[in-house]
Amino acid sequence: MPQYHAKVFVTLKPSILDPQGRTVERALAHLGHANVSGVRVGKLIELTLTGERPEVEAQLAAMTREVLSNPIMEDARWELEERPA
Amino acid sequence: MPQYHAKVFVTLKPSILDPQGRTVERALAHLGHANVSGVRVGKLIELTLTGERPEVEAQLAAMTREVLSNPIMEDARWELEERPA
Amino acid sequence: MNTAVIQFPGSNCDADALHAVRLTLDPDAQFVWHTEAELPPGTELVFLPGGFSYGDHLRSGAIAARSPIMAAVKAHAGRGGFVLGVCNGFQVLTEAGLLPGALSRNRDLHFHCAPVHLRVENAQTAFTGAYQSGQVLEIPIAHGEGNYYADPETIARLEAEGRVVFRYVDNPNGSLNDIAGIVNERGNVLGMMPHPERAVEALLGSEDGRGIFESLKGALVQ
Amino acid sequence: MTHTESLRPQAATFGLTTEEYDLLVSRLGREPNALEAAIVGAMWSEHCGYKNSRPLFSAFPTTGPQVLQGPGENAGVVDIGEGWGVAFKMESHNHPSAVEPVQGAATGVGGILRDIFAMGARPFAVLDSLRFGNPDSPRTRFLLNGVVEGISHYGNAIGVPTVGGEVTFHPSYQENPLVNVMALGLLRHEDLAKGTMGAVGNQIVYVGSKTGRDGLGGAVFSSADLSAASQADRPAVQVGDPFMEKLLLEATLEAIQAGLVAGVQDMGAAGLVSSTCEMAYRAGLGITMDLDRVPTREEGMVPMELCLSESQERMILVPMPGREGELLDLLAKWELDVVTIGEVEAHDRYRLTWKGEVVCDLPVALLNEAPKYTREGVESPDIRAKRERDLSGVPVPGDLGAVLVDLLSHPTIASKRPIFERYDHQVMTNTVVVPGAADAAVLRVKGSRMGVAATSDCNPRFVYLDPYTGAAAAVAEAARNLACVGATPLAITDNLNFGNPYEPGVYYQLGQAVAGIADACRALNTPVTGGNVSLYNQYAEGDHKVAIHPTPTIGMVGVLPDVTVRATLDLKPGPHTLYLLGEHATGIGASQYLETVHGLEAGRVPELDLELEGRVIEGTLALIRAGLTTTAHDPSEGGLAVALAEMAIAGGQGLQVTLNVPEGVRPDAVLFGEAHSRVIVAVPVGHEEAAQDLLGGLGVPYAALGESLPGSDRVTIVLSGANVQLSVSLETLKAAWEAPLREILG
Ligand SMILES: Nc1ncnc2c1ncn2[C@@H]1O[C@H](COP(=O)(O)OP(=O)(O)O)[C@@H](O)[C@H]1O
Ligand SMILES: [Mg+2]
Repeated sequence: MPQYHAKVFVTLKPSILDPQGRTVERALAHLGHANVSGVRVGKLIELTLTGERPEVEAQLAAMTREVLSNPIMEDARWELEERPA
Repeated sequence: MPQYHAKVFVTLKPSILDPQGRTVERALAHLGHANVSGVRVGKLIELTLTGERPEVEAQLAAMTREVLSNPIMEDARWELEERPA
Repeated sequence: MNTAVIQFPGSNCDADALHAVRLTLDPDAQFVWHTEAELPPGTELVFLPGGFSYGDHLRSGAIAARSPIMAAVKAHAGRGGFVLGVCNGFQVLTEAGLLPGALSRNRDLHFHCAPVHLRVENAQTAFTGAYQSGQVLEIPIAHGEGNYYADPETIARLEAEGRVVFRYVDNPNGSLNDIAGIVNERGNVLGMMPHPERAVEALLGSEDGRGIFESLKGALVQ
Repeated sequence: MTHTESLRPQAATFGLTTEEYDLLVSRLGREPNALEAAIVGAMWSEHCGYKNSRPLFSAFPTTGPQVLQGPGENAGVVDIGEGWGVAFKMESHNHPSAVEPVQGAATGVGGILRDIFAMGARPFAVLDSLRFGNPDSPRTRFLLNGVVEGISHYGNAIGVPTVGGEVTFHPSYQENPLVNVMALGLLRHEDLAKGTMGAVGNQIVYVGSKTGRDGLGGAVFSSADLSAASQADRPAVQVGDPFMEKLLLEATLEAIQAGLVAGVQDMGAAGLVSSTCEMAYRAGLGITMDLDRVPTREEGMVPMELCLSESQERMILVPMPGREGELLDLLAKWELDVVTIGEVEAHDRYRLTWKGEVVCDLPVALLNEAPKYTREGVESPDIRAKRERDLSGVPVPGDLGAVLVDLLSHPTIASKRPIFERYDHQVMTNTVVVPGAADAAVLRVKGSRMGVAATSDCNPRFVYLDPYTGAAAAVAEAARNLACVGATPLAITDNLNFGNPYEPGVYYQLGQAVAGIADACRALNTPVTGGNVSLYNQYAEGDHKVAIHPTPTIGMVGVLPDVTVRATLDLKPGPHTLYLLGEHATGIGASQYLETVHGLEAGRVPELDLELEGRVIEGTLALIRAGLTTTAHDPSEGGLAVALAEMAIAGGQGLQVTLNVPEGVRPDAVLFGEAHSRVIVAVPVGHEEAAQDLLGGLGVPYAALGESLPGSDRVTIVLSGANVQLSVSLETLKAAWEAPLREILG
């Protein structure tokens, strides 16, 4: 069966304060990177799925929505790529 | 001055244990996603930089190495994209 | 009141919860393992304790909320049975959809363990009948992700319906409207970040958490 | 097995000197292969083999009616009564924390907790003793924040409260921070487990996480100087997983309590090899293990990696014969990787097979009997000169109130709340005395009236200027801190953090410190039940070696017969008379005051009279147990004035005392000198006579100092005879004391 490599990107919704991003931004400013703004910290989840493309896509969508992200606060998108066996 | 939107992807080096990934993988298996393997959890850091491309690129490379990732344990790569003002 | 304390593999306040419940409310309270599909017959109160229920690396409570026992807990709540979620238990309740909103990282990104002051905002619930409205309690917190968030409509509704049960006097984590604990619409599910089970014995510094268990003693499953 | 090619030229890569290599060949009667040489190198490293320190340890008292388990096992165990025992041990994670503070400190917590539950004890408290360099430097901020995050991450997640510790700052730790973690566990006597292979025919079971390449060579790494070169070729960092550890903890304790386990040990430094060969040695038997069965996380791992990997959260269990199936079923329920990897046999060899071939065949004894070195110790003339320095020319500052404020705001003295608030110190609902409230933490034992108290202490400046007295003083301070909460001191564990023992100056410090600990433990009836050694804590700056201040951290455990009868350091409501038990300080030598205010690290360490110490401890306990005081605090860094200020701040009320300055004594010595064997207590007004009778009867020297002032917000100290008075508002003192660590931690 084919294998797929998936990347799921989970980011906080724009309306939600991101204390981690703010901390990084402050640290960067301290180090002289004054031209940096809008820092946001999200998650990158990588995983491998075995199966046929349509099923795998549906599964990934469901997993992302139900487990890998919390739709109340987070946005998520994903990429899927077939993996050479 | 032009603005650039950067995405920095930080992932644990392959030989480093990833407890988060391991837990997520187990949990997914419990939830019936038995065809999922190799789960790794990394970071996605988004930020905006103002400046000319060559300087911004050099700065981003330095920031990534020195602040945004810990080269002892993590690999990092980045993408830069000019942002319509 | 027949009480079941749910145990996830990474629960770490499970024994504390059982100890406090046995002391105040139900000498026969029992643990129930997360892989069980049913609660013990006759269960009146389900206690979801604090801890790091399932490793919780991804998001607090996310994985526990999808464990087999949670289906039974939802059914129990649907029948009007009492559910008390403390700290990680609160996070599990929001992840499971039994309470609205979400808990994110503390504003300063740090874990905080300290006694805090809580104001009882609604003394009319089954969990707070033993308190006076406006009473200030001292109960410890111990969490890194207790920053309560919900969209503005949800917050407005919680406020309008008196469902904000406990409010911090000095907000330690950035929670919207200083929210420390909320109930569901029906009033039978309470989630709170502070740990009442750590405040039931004078030896440990405060007995202010006892009221929650004493309130439940008098309450009847609706 | 034969192997002919000599690896002598590469001896150093295995962590062996050429002399040690030759010794190995002669003991073995042949050349070792590379795997064998690496295994021997790891087992003979300081970390596993204690080759430079063990010969000194014979001085330690290790027995007593309270000792259930002395040194030699994963942790010591003391009897606290009613069938309960407390397992406790301290361990360092200095080098890993210097490289990656978060994971270094986190895995330090994980490692010491495994030592505790391997004894069959449920971990119930952690203490952390931390030393950092210059508080203003970015590196210190980075390390301190990382270490605190690592400890809180691991301890909070697994649900063991972090209830105490110390944090001090001194430039000697700039490159080599110290992270010493102590853990305590509670057990019923009958559940005491041992790290043994048991008997011939027993199975050897691997349980826990899979083995990866992480921390490879950690044992060798932590025994080598940190140099610029080793910074570059860093070994992979070990990452801890508290969730896995929690499963391992519950599974191990359940198995021990069900009587399914004949022997158990965690895999710590030098991983699989050190745990299994120590267990074989204790049983006096040989073993054979099949490396192909070791669960691996990565492809293509070779025997050297399988043997020496320091992947975390792994244990070796030896099932009770005939109950293997039950044990495997129990472990499977916890979803742990479980594999039988070998068997105990009737010979004396440590045999490993891989792909059907024997790849290691060494005598078990050879591995466990590292060569022992007794070196020549010589005191550094520089340090002697500092100690002998004449301090009579040091001026007495005009504004002693300002000095008090200055001292309170030194990060070593300042409030540690910003740190311990990040630790869950209440989980398990046993913490009766929380961090910051007293000189030691107190935990109740559910189901009994008893309490357990614990503390960790060391004043490295004392040890630096006078290693014998300084180390003895660390033991004395620990015992006194326990007495200040109402606990009878029982036993210690030590963590000896030093520089390179091959340097005569360092070896001198080590030898003197061990002798000081031994004598103090004998005098105070607190035997040594275990310990840990961390050497080579030094850094090369050009040709110049910068060693840390010698730091023998003492972890001590005590028992309160009745946990409701105890004391804390805060002044209580209502008027009280303040007493000092012991004698006033007469000098400023070796004090924090001398360093902070006058920039001098010099002078004689105050003399330690262990007999007087014993009486002060006895007097303190007698007052607390007679109900004559619920307040006790011992002056340490910053002396009497700082101790009084801390009591006032904690109680939220003022005080006024009058100190008699004896002829020829400097007023700043009485205020800020750091004499040992002193405790301040507060006796409710009206009970003075009873208190004085009690102290007099025990022969404890004491002086009435003055009174607490419940309504007042000032701390006033009058020095009679010197015509000096200082009076500072509580608000000023509090602000100075609370700010520094908040700033450093950001
Ligand atoms: N790293 C730490 N972790 C937890 N508690 C700490 C830490 N450092 C200090 N504390 C607590 O802060 C209080 C004051 O510590 P310290 O100034 O070292 O006291 P002392 O000089 O009496 O030993 C104690 O209760 C101690 O346990
Ligand atoms: Mg003290």
